[in-house]
Amino acid sequence: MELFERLMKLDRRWVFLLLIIVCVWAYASSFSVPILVMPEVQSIYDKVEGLPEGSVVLVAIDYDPNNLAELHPMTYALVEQCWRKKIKTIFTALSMNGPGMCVQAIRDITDSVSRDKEYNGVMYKGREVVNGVDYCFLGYKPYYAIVILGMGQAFNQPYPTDYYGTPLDEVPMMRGIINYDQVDLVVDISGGNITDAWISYGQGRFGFDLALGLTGVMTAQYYPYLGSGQIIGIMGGLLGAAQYEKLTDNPGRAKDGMRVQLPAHLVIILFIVMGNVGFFANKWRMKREGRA
Amino acid sequence: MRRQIPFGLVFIFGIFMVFQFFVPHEKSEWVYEFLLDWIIVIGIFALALGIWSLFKVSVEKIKQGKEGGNYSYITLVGLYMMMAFGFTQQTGDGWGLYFLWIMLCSACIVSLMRLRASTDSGKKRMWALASGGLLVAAVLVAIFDDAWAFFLYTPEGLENSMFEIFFDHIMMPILATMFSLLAFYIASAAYRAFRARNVLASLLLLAALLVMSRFNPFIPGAEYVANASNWLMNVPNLAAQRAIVIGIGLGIVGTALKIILGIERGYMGRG
Amino acid sequence: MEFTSFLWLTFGVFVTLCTMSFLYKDNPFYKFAEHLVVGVSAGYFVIILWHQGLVPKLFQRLEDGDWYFGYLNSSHWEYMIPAILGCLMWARFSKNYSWLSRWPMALYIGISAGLAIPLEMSNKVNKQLHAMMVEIDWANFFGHDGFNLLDVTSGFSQVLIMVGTISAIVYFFFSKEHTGVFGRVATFGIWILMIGFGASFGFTVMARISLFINRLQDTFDWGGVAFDSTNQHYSGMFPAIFWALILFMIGYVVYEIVTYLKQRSVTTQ
Amino acid sequence: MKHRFLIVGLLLLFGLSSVWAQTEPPEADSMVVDSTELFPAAVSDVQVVDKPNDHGHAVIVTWETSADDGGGKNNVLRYEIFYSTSFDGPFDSVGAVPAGTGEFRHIGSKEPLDSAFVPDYTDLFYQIDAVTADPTIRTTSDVLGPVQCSGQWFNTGRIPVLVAVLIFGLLTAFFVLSAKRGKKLYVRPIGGIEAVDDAIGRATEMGRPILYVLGLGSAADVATIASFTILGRVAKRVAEYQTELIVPTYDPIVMSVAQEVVKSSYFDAGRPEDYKEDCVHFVTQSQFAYVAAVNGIMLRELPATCVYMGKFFAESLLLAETGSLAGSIQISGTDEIAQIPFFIVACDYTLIGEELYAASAYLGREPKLLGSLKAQDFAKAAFVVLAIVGLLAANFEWSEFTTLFQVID
Repeated sequence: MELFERLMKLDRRWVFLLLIIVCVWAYASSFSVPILVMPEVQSIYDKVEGLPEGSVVLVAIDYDPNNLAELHPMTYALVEQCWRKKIKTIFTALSMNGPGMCVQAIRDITDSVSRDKEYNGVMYKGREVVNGVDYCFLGYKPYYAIVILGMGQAFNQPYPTDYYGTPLDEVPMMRGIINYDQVDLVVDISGGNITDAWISYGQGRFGFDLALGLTGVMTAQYYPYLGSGQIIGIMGGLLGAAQYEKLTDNPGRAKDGMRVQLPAHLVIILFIVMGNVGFFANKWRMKREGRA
Repeated sequence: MRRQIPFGLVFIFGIFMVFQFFVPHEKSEWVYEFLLDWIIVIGIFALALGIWSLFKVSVEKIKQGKEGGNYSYITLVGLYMMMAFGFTQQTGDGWGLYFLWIMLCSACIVSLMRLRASTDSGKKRMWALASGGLLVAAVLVAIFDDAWAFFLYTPEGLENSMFEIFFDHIMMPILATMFSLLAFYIASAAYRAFRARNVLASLLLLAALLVMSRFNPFIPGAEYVANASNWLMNVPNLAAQRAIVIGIGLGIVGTALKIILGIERGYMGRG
Repeated sequence: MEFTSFLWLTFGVFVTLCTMSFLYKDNPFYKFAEHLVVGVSAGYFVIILWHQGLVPKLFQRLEDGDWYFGYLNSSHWEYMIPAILGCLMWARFSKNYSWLSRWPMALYIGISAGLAIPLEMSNKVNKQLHAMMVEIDWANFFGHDGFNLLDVTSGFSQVLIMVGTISAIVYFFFSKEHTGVFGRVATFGIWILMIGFGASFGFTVMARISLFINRLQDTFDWGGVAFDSTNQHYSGMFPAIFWALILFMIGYVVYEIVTYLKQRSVTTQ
Repeated sequence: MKHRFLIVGLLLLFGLSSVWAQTEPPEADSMVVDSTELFPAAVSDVQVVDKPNDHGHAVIVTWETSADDGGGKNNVLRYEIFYSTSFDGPFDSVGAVPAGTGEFRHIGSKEPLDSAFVPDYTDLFYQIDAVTADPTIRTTSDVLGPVQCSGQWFNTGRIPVLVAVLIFGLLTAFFVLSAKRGKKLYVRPIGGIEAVDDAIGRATEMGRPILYVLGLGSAADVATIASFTILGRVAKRVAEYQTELIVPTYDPIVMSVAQEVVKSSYFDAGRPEDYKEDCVHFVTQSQFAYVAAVNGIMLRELPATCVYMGKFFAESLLLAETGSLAGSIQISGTDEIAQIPFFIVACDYTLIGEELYAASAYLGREPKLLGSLKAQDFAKAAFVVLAIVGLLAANFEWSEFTTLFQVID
């Protein structure tokens, strides 16, 4: 019986100690946690996975450094999946600090794709990703709503040149790609209200397939669009990013984060359960003693 | 009189601000912006009172010989250094006697604190002499050293490399770590308080448990749990928040009305 | 990375650990970090408020005037008023005139109370009232695809939000005891409140743990720098300092354990 | 006769030539159409009005979208809006809106030196271009205007707020006056408020201090002002019991006001000699540095009671958990919704949202202060009734009713 009382009145420093140990251990080790994939993330993956070689995906990098922790992993997993499958990508950045994020992502992913790697049991040879052939980065332009609409007419209308200054007509991969009609999927990875413009001006007017990657706090308010079919999927926060990393079999920072999050949550739940077990056992004993 | 004039001011300016909200005209807007500037300026002038209070309390701790009173030196030297960095910047490539100056001033601050904290007159005299001497030395260094200069009205000091280092490597790590202690406190609070004592506590507990398990793949019906937690955040949580917001809004308006009309006077001293 | 930068980085890790030690108990290291950060942050805000508040709001406005005219020849002479009011705050330094400081305080409170009334009424009452007048989605009352009560946009959820809000408002009534039907509605209201609070508590856990992960990341990065031999300024001092801090930490932990064991043996005797 | 043939021949020739001319122009025409086809139809029905309910310097331009926007040639991409202070120009571009939009708000700067300055009481002229994917292919509308913009003295969009404030103010005044006349106002007991007095008593018994935290709000936050009243009450009891009071503050103005409040409470309790100014002191204006200091105070002074009233942010849980570690009874109240769950979990008593304001009225122990509580109850009842009626109105498509409550900024 003393045990149950102890369960109830444990010094909180044991909670701290266990939590620290679990977090540091989970952070430093390299095991992977099972991640439950939600249908709204699976649908994005299925869409990309179903695209044939040479298809075009537009990735809109609309976030800045303060949302990097949650959103960068989504970009990394998604773009790497595309490039491994030789799907061409067009990048846009409609938030002020987006280009920096995009350049960093392109550099890192190019580096990663140049090595041989196995995903989901399929071996991919490392290859050189070439600017202008495998991807085209259009850069930043202000007035995002107008840019989104403009690209519906022709990409070279808002963007006469790409980010590096090459006229768009001279970029090899943009030959034959005029507007959204030639794009198979648009993924908006965003930490702000540019998402609304992609939904209403972009998807609403041109009817392309749109998927969203959002920060954790934003996620809840975009579920209605999923219900109405305006978007094909949502990746929400670190959780969504980790799910996508799991689907693409490309563990990155989000899975690292979840590796800490899950055991930490479990520790907290464990302590709550312990406290309640102690509480009920104690109550039961008191009742019994009171009767006796 | 001493009490009536302040209440009169509260009434006049309060009423003006209430009606200003409905008058979009440029003139009313100008007064509005001007009054907001008053608030900012008054607040910054009052900061001198705050710093004085911090100084007094720190010295008091040393004077009383309280355990850990000596840590107060760290506080005041840290405060002084940050302010000194923020008002100075190097003018050439080198720093000259800058660090000597900082040290002299810090020593001066310490001896000033000792001066206020000591009680017997012999020691008082000694510390007064010491702080006076250090002050003179510091002023001399400041006058004759050309490697750096004071910038009171232009923000060069914000780019002082020492100012940045103190911010990046002292302030930020401690503040961020303080914030991150929440990870542990949220766990211990949950452990301590989430007991199913009664219906209300059980509801709190169950809702929290459900939301915390929203990405836990080990429990049965994991997908259902994820949907349910999404629903909890969007339906009951929204209802609760909306009800509280409305109550708070009316509470604020009611309290503010009482303040303006002079019914509520508890915030103003007497005598 | 240069050696001095690494030293500062190490100092950052050191104060991180000092602050962390508060989890165990109040100790000299925490006191050091606490007193340091109080001073440094107070100084930081003095500087920020000076350069970004006082200078643009007051000095720059008055700079075209002359101090010996009391700045009355400045084009913004009216800014002498807040300056004078600010100086009145300093009357608090004196015992006899401290009542003068009530004038600026009264202005401060009067202006902000007046500001709050229409603004809060508009944002927290009028707009919420209008937001509650929604058209309920009767066609999809039980969810959009078949029977699914957990659909956030279903008519059922909309009705529940409405009912929940109203019963929670009823809970906050001060004029009536919570009895009878009124009491039952209020009870439902507090249920909704508690579920909402529980959910938002549970939702926050993840963000808070992320904060700790960030601190871990910084500490591990510091370790990385200490052993990064590709660094052009790298020298044997880097790992030496790393190990010095680690050993110091371990030493302190051992010291704490020993004192704890000693104390325990004293109390058990 | 000869001439007749000639005339007929000429006529024939003329006729033929006209036929030939008629067949020829279609070709030329089709070429012209080819290039005019690129040009979209101009916008129609343009109207320019001064933007209502503002400080001036703004104009609203509305138009019927071009026939080639969303129909016809469907080649309009955006509309670009130009303005000038004279009919003949030159016209400056002031912005663009995506196709499908029929309104542009030209909101200028009020600073005369700003490049975006739009003068009041001056004739302004506007032009709208329907622009296609190729920016050189665009159709300009006629020059519109003149229009003059000016500031208004009343914002009609905010009438619902004015009505609400006036009604609420009258209700408050009515209840305060009736309380003054001696009418008893019933207010049900509120858990956390009752606890305050007990907690002070406990601190006295234990000989330990009371810690009062006013939160991170400035004196401009009504929550902080409400907290001052509660502080006054607490300080008075503290003075009566001769317990120690510690009030670390975050804001210098809050510190000054709190010093006045505590001082006058000691006067009221008849113990002005016990008042020490330093019991209310300033710490720092940095959120977590403040928390670090207050946490230190808690573990060193071990207060018997911690009271948290005012505005709190992420530090709420840090304070409350350390307080419980120090073994204090904790009473909290905040109007910061996101922090209420943490206080509920970690404190012994929590005033939820508006209960904080109720507490300041309730603890003042003056009947007239309770008047505003009654007014709040009436307003809440009205709110519930209006919300239900409004919901029904919205569902039975009685939009006149719901728009009555709409606030337009």
